[in-house]
Amino acid sequence: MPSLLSSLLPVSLAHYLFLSTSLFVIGLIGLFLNRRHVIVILMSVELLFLAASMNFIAFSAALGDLSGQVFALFILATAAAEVTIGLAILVVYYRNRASIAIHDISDLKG
Amino acid sequence: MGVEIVLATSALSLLLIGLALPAEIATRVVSHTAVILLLSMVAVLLWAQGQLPLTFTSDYDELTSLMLTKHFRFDAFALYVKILILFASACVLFIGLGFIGSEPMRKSLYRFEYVVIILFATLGMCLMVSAQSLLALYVGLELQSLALYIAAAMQRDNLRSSEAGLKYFMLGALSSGLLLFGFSLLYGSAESIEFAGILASLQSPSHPAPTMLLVGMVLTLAAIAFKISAVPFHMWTPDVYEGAPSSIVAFLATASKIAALALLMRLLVEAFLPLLDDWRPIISILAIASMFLGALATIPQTNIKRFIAYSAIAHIGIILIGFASATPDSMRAVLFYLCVYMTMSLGLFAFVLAMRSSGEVTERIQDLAGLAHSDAKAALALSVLMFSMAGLPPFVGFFAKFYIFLAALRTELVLIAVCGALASVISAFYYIRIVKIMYFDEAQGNLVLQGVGNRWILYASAIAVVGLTLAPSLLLERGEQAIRVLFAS
Amino acid sequence: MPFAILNEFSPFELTEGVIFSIFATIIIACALGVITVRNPVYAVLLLVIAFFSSAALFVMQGAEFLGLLLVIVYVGAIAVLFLFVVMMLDIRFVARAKLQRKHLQLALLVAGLLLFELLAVVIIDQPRERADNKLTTSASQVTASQATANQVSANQVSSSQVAASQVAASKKMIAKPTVGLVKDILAKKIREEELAREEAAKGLLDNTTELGLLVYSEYLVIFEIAGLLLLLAMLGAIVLTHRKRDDVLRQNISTQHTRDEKARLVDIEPRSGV
Amino acid sequence: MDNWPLLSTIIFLPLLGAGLLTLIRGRENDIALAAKSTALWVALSNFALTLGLWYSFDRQQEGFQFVESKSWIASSGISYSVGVDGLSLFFVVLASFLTVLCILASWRSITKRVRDFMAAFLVLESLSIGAFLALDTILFYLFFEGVLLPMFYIIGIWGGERRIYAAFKFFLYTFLGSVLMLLSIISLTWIGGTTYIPELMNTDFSIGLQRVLWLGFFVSFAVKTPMWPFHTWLPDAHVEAPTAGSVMLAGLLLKMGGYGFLRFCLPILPDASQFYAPLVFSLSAIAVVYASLVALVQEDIKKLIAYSSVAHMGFVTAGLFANNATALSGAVMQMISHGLVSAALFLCVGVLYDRAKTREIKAFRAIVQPMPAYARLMLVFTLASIGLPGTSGFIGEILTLLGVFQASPATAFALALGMILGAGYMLHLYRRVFFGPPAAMPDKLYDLQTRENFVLISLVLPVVWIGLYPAPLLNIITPDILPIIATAGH
Amino acid sequence: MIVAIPLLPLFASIIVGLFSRRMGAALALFITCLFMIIASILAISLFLSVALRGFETTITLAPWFTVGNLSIAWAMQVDTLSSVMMAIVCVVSTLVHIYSAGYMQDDASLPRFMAYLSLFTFFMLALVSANNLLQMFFGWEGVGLASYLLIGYWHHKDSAARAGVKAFLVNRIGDFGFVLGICATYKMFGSLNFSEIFAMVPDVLGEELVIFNWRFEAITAISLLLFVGAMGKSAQLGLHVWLPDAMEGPTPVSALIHAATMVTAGVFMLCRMSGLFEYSETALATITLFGAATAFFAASVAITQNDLKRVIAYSTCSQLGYMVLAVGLSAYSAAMFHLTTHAFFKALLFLAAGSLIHALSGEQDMKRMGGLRSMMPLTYLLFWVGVLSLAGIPIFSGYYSKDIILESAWASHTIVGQVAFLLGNISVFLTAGYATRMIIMSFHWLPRFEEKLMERVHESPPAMSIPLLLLAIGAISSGFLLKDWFVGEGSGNFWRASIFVEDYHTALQDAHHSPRWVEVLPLFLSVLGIAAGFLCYQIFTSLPARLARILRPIHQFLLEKWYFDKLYNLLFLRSAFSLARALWHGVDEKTIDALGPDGISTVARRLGERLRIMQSGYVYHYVFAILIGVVVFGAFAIAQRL
Repeated sequence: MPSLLSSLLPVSLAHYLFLSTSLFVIGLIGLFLNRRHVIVILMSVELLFLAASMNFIAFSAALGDLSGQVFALFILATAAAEVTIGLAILVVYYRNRASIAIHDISDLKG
Repeated sequence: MGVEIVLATSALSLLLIGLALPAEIATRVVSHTAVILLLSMVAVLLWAQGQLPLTFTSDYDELTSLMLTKHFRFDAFALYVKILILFASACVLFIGLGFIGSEPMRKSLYRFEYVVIILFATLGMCLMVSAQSLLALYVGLELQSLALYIAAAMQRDNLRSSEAGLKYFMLGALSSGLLLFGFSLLYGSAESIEFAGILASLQSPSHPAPTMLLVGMVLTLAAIAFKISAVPFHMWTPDVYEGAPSSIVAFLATASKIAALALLMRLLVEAFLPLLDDWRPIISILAIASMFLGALATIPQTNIKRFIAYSAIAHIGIILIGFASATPDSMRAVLFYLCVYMTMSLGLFAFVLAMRSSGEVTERIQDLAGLAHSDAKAALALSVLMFSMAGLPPFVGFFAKFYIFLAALRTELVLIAVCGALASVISAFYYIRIVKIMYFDEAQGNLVLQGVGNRWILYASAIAVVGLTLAPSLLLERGEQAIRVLFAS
Repeated sequence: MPFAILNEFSPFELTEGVIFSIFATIIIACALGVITVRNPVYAVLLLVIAFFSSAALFVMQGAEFLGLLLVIVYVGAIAVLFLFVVMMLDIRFVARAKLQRKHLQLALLVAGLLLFELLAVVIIDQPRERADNKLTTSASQVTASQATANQVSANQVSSSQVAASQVAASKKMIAKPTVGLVKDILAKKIREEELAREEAAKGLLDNTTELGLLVYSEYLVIFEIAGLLLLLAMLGAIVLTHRKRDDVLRQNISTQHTRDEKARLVDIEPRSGV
Repeated sequence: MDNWPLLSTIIFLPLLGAGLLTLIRGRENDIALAAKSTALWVALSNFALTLGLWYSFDRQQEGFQFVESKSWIASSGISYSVGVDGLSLFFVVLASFLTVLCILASWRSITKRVRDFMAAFLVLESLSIGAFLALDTILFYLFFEGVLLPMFYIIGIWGGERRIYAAFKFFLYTFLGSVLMLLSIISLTWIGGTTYIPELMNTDFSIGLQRVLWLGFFVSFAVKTPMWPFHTWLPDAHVEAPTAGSVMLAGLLLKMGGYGFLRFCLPILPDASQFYAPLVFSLSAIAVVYASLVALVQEDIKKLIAYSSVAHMGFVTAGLFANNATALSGAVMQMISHGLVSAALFLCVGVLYDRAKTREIKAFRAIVQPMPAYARLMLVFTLASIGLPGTSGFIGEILTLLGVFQASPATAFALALGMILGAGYMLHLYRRVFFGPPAAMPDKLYDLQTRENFVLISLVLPVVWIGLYPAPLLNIITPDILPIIATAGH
Repeated sequence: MIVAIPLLPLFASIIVGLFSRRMGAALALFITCLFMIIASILAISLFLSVALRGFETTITLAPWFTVGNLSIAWAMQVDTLSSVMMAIVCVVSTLVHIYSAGYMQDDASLPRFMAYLSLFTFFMLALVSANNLLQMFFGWEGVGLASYLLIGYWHHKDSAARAGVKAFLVNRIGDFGFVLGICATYKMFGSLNFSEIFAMVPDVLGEELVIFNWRFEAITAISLLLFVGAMGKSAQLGLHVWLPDAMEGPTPVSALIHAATMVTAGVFMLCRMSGLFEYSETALATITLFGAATAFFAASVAITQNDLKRVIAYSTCSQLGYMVLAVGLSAYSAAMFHLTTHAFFKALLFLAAGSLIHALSGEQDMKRMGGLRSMMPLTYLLFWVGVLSLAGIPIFSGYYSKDIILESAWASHTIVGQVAFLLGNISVFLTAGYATRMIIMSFHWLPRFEEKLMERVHESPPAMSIPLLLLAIGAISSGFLLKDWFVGEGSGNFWRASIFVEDYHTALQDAHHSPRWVEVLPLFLSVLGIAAGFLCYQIFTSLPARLARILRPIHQFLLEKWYFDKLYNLLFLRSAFSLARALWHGVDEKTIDALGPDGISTVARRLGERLRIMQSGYVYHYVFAILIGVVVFGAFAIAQRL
């Protein structure tokens, strides 16, 4: 217990890296493992972006250089743009296919 | 910086003009102005290339010049690639107009936003190419990708187009997620988001590059490999190429690929050159895998667009050989290859976009049967393109491959060169199979080429392919300056 | 006495560690929840919680502007957008397709490998990391007892050093006489900028103003491009999804204004209709 | 008129002719006739030019003559340089001569798309002549590869039933070989520093490097010659190609393989050629015996002659690597004589095919009754193919045998054995087709027309003339062989 | 003038050959016979000037080609050997030309036949007068070609066409040895001209020749190779199978080519190359053995044959055996002497048989002849001259030339010589036997052919009987006339340099004073043979049938020509064809094509198909691929660092 605790404190860069990496991996698994519908994919993409920006903030704090935070800011902006486009395409796809289950998206193959 | 500013303002103003004009003539007007604008920019840049070296004398005050030079570099290399991109998008718009006007596409595609989106994509590419920092690169890449996601799904009433758009979006988002995470690791270990900063941290003799930087680099390479559709990140290409509207596919296959490759070149040379023996094996594996998978998977294809997708993967394999040898003349060979590949693809797409069998837009290769009887000139032009794509000597495609192999052999990468040679034999098979269908088979369908513009582009590219063998030097010199600047930094 | 070690660390670090671990667990749990829960609405809600806690972490690290931005933009806009789409597309609760055992194992294996690789970055570099931290960054890293405030200031110090050196670099460029009206307005603005920079250099400004300073000086061009990006997103959404529904009565403001009242007056006998 | 670029005109005149053909307008059969006559005129003038070249070729001067050199891609030092010497002169003359004959031979047998056919032939001629005259490795590769295209079209469009399979097999087989050669050429030019062949000839490369480069060249030229294991494309290509196509295939394309050995492997990589000589000897020995045996049991005349070509080229490859003057000049003579003789044999088969629309030996018997003149000419060519003294075949074979015996008697034995088997299958063929009790042959077997007669007699004359008096050819070839022997000797 | 000798027949053949269609038979006959008569007059005068005045010269007509150190020219070497041969060839050829006028006058394409005859004569003269091995080889193959054309002249007869091909191929096997011999000489001596070769022989004596890494003594190897060539041409044992089948051709052809000239070319070459053969004992021994064996074999087979021309053919083969035997014993002049006499009486026999067959309008089987003694007395008488000369009865030429060979066999005092002497004498007996059997079966007894042929049987016309008479005179007189020149005391200065005999090979000189019984034995045996012939076929006609039944295996063995034909068919023809089919289908299609082009293309096609299916269309497969890519490359990068 004490060694665990001592490793917990103080909160250094490594902790944040652990967190963001695990978030990143969870996002990837979300993309890959689910068999349900596309929304989950969009959300896991959001998780990826979140992990990346968290990583940037952690490094920016560790290095004391603001450009990391600026980068995180722009990630936020592009993520927003990306989600709108994603959802727009999803809506169009839904109108054509009336279902967004992953399993149905396989017309184009071979 | 001029190009980007002009592009941005013109895109926005065209958007407004499109809204103002009545619907029927809006698209045609917007599209023609866009084409003229792009071509004039290409002319200016070509003239400017003559005036090099382009010293950026800052007649602005120091703050704005700081603003501009911190994240972007407008050197000869960026200029060379921009000329290609602008020319490609101009041609795509020109040959695409007829296509989006024809029947099934007219309802959803024939609108002025189509042109604006393509302009936005071109702007993204120009930014991407002249980026000097990770952030600029990312934003440019995102701008271009988003525009292309929209364009891919633009044919709203067609299920295949929306499925292509959806797939492209999902995988594109994943790749930009990878890219971002890679950039964060790069930033973390190199303490700076400029390529120069990364290079400086790598050159500092204190310790070998931290693994964080390596993994960051790997993730970035993976993302860019996705963009240029190298194996194993290529899976999206065949589906998107088949699903998306053909004019957009033309844009994807030429301009976007050139921009992504230029980006990879700048990244590898300006940022990661000291890590050469780390990324060379990765690029070589990518190259060999792409060559063979691309070549083999093209054989059973029956849809012309899917055929182009897989053969593009094979070409990427060959181009990556140039990257693997990573010497100034190999990069010059890559630039030359890009230029030649662009002309050939534009000619090919001009043909594909104009393919109509009994009025209907068709993508079946078998419809080409007996074209030599019905339309001898077009058949001849297409077979010239096919032979040049296969790399047969009397055409410029051969010289492109020749320089790549020359560079590879000069850096003792004999294995890859041999693989390249074998893959180009396999690829020769399906290229001449198309010639066989045109010349040897009896005519079944009544294939007709619609649109005079497309026919002119087809002939122009065929003549260019033949003409360039006589004087490839005029392309090579221009490439020379671009590379010297790139490696100088 | 398990808690004996507690007194080694200053109370401040203690609280920081506790807060971090709380939020970290929340984020991981919510993330896992997002990808596993069946009902999409729950997934969106879990996503929102994850964003909230990561915003908190951001603030803890001194990037409070971004933290708040995260809350507003992500939670406010994007999560709502998700909910909106989820509702609109009335997604039936498709039973999760039974995952074959083989697929699951394969996926977990790949995920584990990937996790290990990315974490390896931290493990392998850890010793070197600590070593060169000592060398490069300022003393603040060493004494664990520094308060968050001065950690923030540490950021400013180093960033201001960076900013200062850039300004100095730009000074070397020959300041040509500005030509024309636009130029001297700009010149005035630049003098204000220099004033702001001196304060930033002294590390007095808070995170938001510092960020603002930086964004509007070095990253201005990228900022505009981001603007274009959002415009493009909007354009895309319209192009893809907008449908002209003619069964809906629409206001046409311009015709409304230009209507001249006189021509419209019609006197109607009762019960006779026009 | 020494400043007139004679060689470039010889190369590009047919190309110009082909271009001219596309301008012809008018009704279907007018175009056909106009195309045929223009093609014939272009070919004849080109043939005259090559004769002029031969006439003004001065024997004393060693090395390359009529050299023209213009820089083409300055940055990588590639130049358009062409030149002729004793070795390549006769192949050029052969090329233009055979083109004239092909155009005449396919005057009536080709009916569909005549204009494209003539254009393809003129392009084929110009590319093959270019290959023989190129002095720049890249230019050589350009022409060497370029020849594949017109041939692919010729086999593919005007060929027999399995023409597509044969066209593909021919194209890809040769392309694979020559792509590996490209790699060797690239490393050769890069290490040697120049792409100009004469300079490459006197730069010496390390033994290890030579052996690797040599293999690249060997694969390509072995496929093209064809040497034993790489020969399976030849019978298919010949059976499916139209008559004129087989003539050009046998007359020209096979010579490029041998010429390639002569121009690249022997002078530039002499030690490697010495090192691999035993390998080439054994392959040639197998080729001669194997091909002659297989030819014995063929049912299709054209396939039989195709296998006989493999046997004859076995002589050539053995001669080339025997590294003495007699063998090398014998090999060159054998190539020239094989060019003439197999072209004649294919024309004869074409004559039969035009009449009876089949090439099965079983279908013909006692042809000598209805077609005595044809029987006589065919007899001369059969004897030339066997290498009977007094015909060009003999000169090639005896010189090669004399030379090869000095290098390796064992191979000479196999080659001599090939002479017996050669006589075996050719006379076996001749007897089954021409002799035997008179059968009720289809009446359409009328004797030779004036045009066919002219074509075949214009082939008989050189065959017999070279047989009786080869000195004018040998006096030109031998001086240029001595340097090759010299480089190998030191 | 000398050059005209070979060129005259060439011009005749070209003129007649080119215009054979438009020219009538008479004109063709006239031109060819006239040219041949002039040529033979010139040849005889040349022979006389060479023999009497010792005239010798070498005329080079035109250079053929020069490559490196090898320079070959068209030339005529005139010395005793070549002039003798030229004389024989011209004389016999002229007579055959004249004879053909009568024999072939009802043949449709006579001009073609005459052209071929003249062409043959030209090639023979070119061969004989060559001063280098290559021109000799030119004549050698030319003669082979002419014999192929003439044997297969009646190409509507399938057996004739096949016989022509067979003749050419077996000759070609002989040429295989000859060519390799030429190559070996070129390798050893650096030149192919006889004068240079014979000059350099002493300093090449010890040299070795390595073939298939076996070491051979150079001179022996060359001699044996050249001898293989001679075997092929002179139908020695092993390569003789073509001679009997060559009888398919018209009889004048058999007379000219398969009796007098072509078959003797081999013997001529051996004599010409005596300068080389003398230095190799083993070669001479083998030659003797082969000669003796051939003589015995041919004689034994001839007894059982029923076809008139085949009997004569085998007798030629046997006499050739004698000549080769003589060469083996380095009694070259004896061989030449027998060659000359044999030319006369064998041509006589053939032409007589020809007029017989002509009279019976094509009937060649002796069993269906008989009783012609009274109908064709002149032919019967001339036939006897031939038979007696063949059997070697004193005043006839055969006796002188054959006896000197047997005596030199005895005088050589070597084991090989003794064996040759023994076999030679047995063959003398057999020869006499089959000769008499032949004459009796065809002329004596009662006519066994159909009636309707009876009235058409008539004495041959003058065009045919005049040559017969001339040949008969030659057959009788050539013996004692030429004895002194060829083998007598005068032979030294007669042959001068054209034949080289090692001084320790004294077989020929000792032959003159060999013991009495050795000279008498052959005469005794031939008389005995003739008596046996009469006994078996004239008096006790049933005896041969009973003998055949008692010695059934031997008789069958001889009837089947020692099973050579069956053996060759099985050993070479069948195996060659089956091997060829195996190679074609087995190797070409099944292995090379299957592994090579077709194999690779099917593999590529299958791979392509499998890759196409991998593109499943499901997004999670794509994501999985990307993950795999990232993981692999990540591991790769990290591995570098560990």
